[in-house]
Amino acid sequence: MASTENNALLSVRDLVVEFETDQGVLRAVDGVSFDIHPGETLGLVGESGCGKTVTGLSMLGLVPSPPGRIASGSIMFDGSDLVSMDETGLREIRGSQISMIFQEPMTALNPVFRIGSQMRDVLQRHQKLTRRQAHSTAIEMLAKVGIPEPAGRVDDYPHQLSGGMRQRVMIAMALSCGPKLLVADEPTTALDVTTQAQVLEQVVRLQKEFGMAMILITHDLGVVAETCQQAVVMYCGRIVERSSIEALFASPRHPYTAGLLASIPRVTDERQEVLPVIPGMVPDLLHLPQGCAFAERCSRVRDRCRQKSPRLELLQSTQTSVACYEPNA
Amino acid sequence: MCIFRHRFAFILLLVILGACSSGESELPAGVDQKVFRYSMDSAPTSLDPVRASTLYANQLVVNLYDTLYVYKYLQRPYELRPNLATAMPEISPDGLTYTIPVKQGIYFADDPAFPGGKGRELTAHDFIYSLKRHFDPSTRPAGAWLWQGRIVGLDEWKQAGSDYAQEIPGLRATGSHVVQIRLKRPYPQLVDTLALGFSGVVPREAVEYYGREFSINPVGSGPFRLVSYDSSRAVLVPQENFRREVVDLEYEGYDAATQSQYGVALIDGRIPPFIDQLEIYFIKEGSARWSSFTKSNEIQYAGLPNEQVDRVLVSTNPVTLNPGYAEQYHMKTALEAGFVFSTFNMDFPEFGYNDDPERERRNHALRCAMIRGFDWESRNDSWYSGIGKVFPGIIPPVVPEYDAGLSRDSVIYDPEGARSLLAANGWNTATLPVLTYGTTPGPTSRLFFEQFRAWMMRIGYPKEKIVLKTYATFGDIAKAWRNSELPLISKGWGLDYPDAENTLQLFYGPNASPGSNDGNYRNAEYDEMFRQAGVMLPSPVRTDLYHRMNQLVIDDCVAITGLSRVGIALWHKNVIALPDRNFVGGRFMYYVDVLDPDAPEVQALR
Amino acid sequence: MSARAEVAVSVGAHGDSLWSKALRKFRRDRVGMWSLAVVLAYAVVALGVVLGLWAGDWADVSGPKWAPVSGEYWFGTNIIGQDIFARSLYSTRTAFEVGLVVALGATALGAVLGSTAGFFSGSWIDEVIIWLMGVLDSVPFILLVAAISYTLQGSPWAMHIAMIATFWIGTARLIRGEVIKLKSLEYVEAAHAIGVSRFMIIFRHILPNTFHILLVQATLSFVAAIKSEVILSFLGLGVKDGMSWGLMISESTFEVLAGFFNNFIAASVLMFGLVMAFNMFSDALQDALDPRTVK
Amino acid sequence: MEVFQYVLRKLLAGIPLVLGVTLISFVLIVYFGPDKTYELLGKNPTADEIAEIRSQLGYDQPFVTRYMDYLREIVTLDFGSSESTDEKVSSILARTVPTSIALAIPGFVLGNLLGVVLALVAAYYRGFWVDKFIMGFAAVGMSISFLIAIIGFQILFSSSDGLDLLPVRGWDMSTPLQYIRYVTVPTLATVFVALGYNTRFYRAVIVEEMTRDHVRTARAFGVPPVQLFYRNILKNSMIPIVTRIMFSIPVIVISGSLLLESYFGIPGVGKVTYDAIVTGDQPILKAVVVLTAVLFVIAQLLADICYRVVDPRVSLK
Repeated sequence: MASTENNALLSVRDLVVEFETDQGVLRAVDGVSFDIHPGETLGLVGESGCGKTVTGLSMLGLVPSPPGRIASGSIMFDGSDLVSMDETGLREIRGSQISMIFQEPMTALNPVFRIGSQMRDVLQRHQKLTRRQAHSTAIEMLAKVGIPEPAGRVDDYPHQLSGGMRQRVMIAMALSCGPKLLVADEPTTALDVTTQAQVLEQVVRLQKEFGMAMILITHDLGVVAETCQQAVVMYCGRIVERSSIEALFASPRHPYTAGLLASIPRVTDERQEVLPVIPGMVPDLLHLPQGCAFAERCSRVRDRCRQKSPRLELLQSTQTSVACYEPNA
Repeated sequence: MCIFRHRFAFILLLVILGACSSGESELPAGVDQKVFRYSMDSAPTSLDPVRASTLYANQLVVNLYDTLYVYKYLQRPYELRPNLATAMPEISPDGLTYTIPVKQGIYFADDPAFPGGKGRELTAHDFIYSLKRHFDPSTRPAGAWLWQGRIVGLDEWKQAGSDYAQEIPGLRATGSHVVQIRLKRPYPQLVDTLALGFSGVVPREAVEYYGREFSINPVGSGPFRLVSYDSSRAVLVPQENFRREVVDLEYEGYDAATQSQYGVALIDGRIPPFIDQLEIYFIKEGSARWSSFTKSNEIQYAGLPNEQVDRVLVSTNPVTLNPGYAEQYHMKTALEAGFVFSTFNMDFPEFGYNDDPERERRNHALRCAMIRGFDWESRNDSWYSGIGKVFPGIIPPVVPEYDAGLSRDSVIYDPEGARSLLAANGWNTATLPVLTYGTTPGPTSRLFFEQFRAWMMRIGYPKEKIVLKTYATFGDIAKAWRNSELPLISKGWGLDYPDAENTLQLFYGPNASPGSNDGNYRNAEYDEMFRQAGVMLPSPVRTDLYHRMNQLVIDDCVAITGLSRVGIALWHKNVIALPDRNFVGGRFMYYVDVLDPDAPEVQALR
Repeated sequence: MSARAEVAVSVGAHGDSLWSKALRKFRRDRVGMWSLAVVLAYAVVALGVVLGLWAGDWADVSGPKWAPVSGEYWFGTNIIGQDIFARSLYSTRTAFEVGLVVALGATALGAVLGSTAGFFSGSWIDEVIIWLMGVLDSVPFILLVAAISYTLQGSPWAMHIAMIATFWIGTARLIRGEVIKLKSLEYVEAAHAIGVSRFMIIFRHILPNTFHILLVQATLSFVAAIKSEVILSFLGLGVKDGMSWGLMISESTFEVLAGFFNNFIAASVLMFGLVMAFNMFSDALQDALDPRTVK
Repeated sequence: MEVFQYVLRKLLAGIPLVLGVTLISFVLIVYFGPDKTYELLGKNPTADEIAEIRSQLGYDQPFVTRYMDYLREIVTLDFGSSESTDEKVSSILARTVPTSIALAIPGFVLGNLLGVVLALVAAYYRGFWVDKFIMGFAAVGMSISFLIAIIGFQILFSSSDGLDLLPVRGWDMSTPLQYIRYVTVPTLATVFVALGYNTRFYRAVIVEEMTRDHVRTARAFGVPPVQLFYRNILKNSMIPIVTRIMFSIPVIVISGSLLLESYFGIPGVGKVTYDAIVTGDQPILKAVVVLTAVLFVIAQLLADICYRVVDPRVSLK
């Protein structure tokens, strides 16, 4: 993607996140760069353990420390670098400028406070509302995310709500201060299928209504296809492919992306074929091979793949960047 | 947050505040009060005279209650004098009838137990009531043995159900202030028993008013009354109704040669008690007592603990204080009225009497060998600073009948002699019988055992044949003694009165278990002599009988004996007193005066 | 945290049994290895006493009273002239005896009763065992020891039995919970289905899978036993015949204020060393056996 | 109403527990317990006197009668009188329990408060040297025997080989100053030893709560640390904390610190209990055991109610 930094809302450059373990330093995110423009939706795709959640947490300075730390790189948001920003500054931004919603609706809310109290808390802190104002805003927000009888529900404890309802509360809370960017980490994974669709729809609708940018972290390419404009595919902490949705689905360049796409079942197919899977295992992050991390599983592996890792480069005459010596045509 | 927790904390706080304010009322400030802070190594259990069986209980009881007779404060050897009685008893020529006139105008302390709260006058009937209580099982008496089978009608009174309304022919008031005691046979020690705490005179009203708790609510006619009492200390103040009697130093037996250094002459002609408050602290650990004592504002009296001897004394023979300490404290060495010893249980066929005469003879050799193998000097050095008095036999040095010329063979450590004696009588590691050694828990008693075992190992006893048996409580080991369950009984005996009869009875056949003859020693010759001596007044003939009995016990190798401990008592220079733990006992506190440490009188004593 | 979970998954990718993994983890734990070495050193001392290699003369009283530290008496002597060094070594044996007996007894009892309760959870058997745990928990520990010591008439095992009678409860609670979790697992249900007896299910199929808990609990009981011994011996409820650090410390209570520290220092330093090493060892063991930690 | 019913139900459910405790304590302490007879006897008793005392003590009664007497004592809360001093057990407890509480409170409060503070610091700096230092200190505290700590502090503060500042032993609450003088050394020993356990415990609880998802959520919404601690960590950790505190209360109130009190000669309920153990004073032992069990039931109840207050997910069923 051509970097037009002047109008990017968030611009991540060469982000490296490391974790200290007894067995050595582990690189969970290695040289990740991408941009998001206002109102845009970016899908962050990969298998579990590929570093997508850590990348998402880095946007809010929430990488658990110790053992983790942002080793290098920058995250420019609205003209300031979140990496070098102090905790107080970050707190001002969290929840008001950038919000995040998490995968586990069952545990993500504080079980010992009423949801109204938790929502009011955010509003009072960031919007400087009075208690009463915050209360009515909270009810409004609950109504917006499609919670029936919001005035009654606001006094419930989290455990009194279903998973889907709780995730809606999370969304309501995340959007209540009108953030410019929403980081959604697998927001629907833990929900059952029908609820998944409803919640996802709600998120997309509200994103449009509020005009936010969104980073959608998911392992589900189907979800990406439905909601995102841009996609970033990660493997072992690195970006292997970055492109627009159309280009990604039409012609995946990286063999890993291609493999991922091939493993999505297509209902349109008349006969149910055996789905192709990517052979082999994800390597141990502590013992990454010298060259391309995907080399062992790649059908088109070459000698130099094993010697030096390919850099992410813009593929000529496309909008797609790919980290592969032998990208698909 | 949990509101209940707050509330609970609040209640706790209230309780604490309540406890704080209910603490001891301090003496009024500004007034120069004289307080004597005494210490003892254990707390008394009961303050009821009928249960004043311990030294500790006695120290308090004799201050709270009065007895007909007391021992003179300063006279040594100890000598009785009338106290509640106006004179020494009038004894009939046959020695069976004692007539004792009681002082008029003696009043019990004021107490709610009395109508109107005012203490009433003490009469002869109170004494009779008090003695009867020893024969009433419901009081759980501990001293009845002193009068059992002695007074006409008293045992029968108990048999008939201890009805206080019933008269006893041998224990009567022949007037409101005259007591008459009639004996079944002469009992020369009777007057001594009337000076014991057991004989303290109690008012019936208080016993009935307080019921069982009379034991902690003493009401007597003694010089002090109790203000507060728990397991850590007792606080007493002078009893308002106590008679005013002038101290006659000469009458009390003052000996300037040995006693002037303590300044007791200062109390001559004055009316005790001189102190405003008496505080008695019960501190078990010698070291804790000691460090409290060496702080100027805490306890003023303490015994010197064994482990401090090297620091405090320059020499132990004679006992001499370090000059720094001598400057600050009075010191007196005191031979205990008692001794420690171990007796074999003759009812154990492995060690004592045996149907097989040959085995009995060998057992005798075994006992004699063990006695020779017992290292009294080491025991003395380890535990009694080397100043205890080791003596042969069972007549301790404190009594007038003590025989200083007696052969010391039985207390001389002779492991070689013991080994050869064993070998000569066919004892070896295989034939030696297992010896169960009973103790109560505690480091000292266990170390006593380890010392004993090590000595026995030196004379050839195998380690595993000396077996330790620990009893959970003193009551449990006492039960084992009383029921003749242990082959060796180690104990200390405190004398009730200064007469060797009190220790000789420990080997008198009819006193066998469950009585005080724990060794179950039965020797017809001994028993006959004991009976003879029992009715005799002190005389050379009686002393001779005593000595012959003593020799029998030594010759029969019945007991490993003995050692009388010597305590080193220290008290602050400004405390004018002659403390005593024997027969005068706690009563000495009646005569204590506490002076300003800077007073010229005190300076003169330094 | 899911970031950690992710990391964990990628690190633990190599399939491995709990035990070999724990062993590997433990070997890498420097503190754990050092503490194990210290514990083993103590064990050697204890074993030497048992074999009669040293400290056989601890009961001898031939030394002078309260001799200071010297070439002859390395730690000095006590009031009756016993060699404190020999006594200290002998006490190591006692510590291991008390620790091992109590740890084995309490863990075994806890395992049996805990797994029984867990397996029959909800039934009266479970109720009875829970009741028993509640009852024993409600009696103050020292009173229970005293009571057992009364009943056993001064038996030298009274202390061990009393400790076992209280220490098993913690183990049993853990095992009960674990067994309730385990018994719903497939292989147990499968065993049920093919008619394996209940007894066999508990002891062959369920208990072995709680072994890592038992191991950690045993180390904790060991330490607790050694520490309790000191206090019980001071109160006169502990070791009867023989010698222990607790007895040495209780002896020292009347010496330290007079400035004789040998008993106190010898016993407390030796005891501290063993307990500290055992605590560290137990910690390292827990870390190594905890499937959640990735360290 | 719900709470009232719950309390009633819980108390009823506590009856088997208390009965169990009475049975165990009866069998162990009373029936096979120490024999007081021989301690009460004089120096030269006769068989008759022994029988009289045994009958006075009720030892000649059959098992069932004696057990029933015990149960009656519990129901009427009248445990009779001490067999040693003849003082009423109720007045002994009334006299000694406040002392024990006053002795235990400073150590208990400080031990827990400091434990929480250290645990927080350790948890906050988890993995850093501060954490390692604190946890190392905790391990030392845990490895030192209470008795050794007591003797050590006594030497340090009270002996002439140490600072010689405070009394060696004893107890006095007549003035706050006296109280502080006497309570300091026992408190220091308690805190030193308890701190190790408390810090470890609270650190584990706090770390557990700190790594919960809702804490991350709260941070993602910009909640500042202090509020994070109160609203997300402390309140959620209250269940284990309340449990720990509640179950310490019976021990403080009734058994006191037997070791502290007997070592320092403090006339609290622990000392009384110890003396009762040593002398086999059954009425006191019976009362102490039962009251501890009853307090445990009550503590359990209070803890449950506190859980309800702290955590809306808990229901009183």
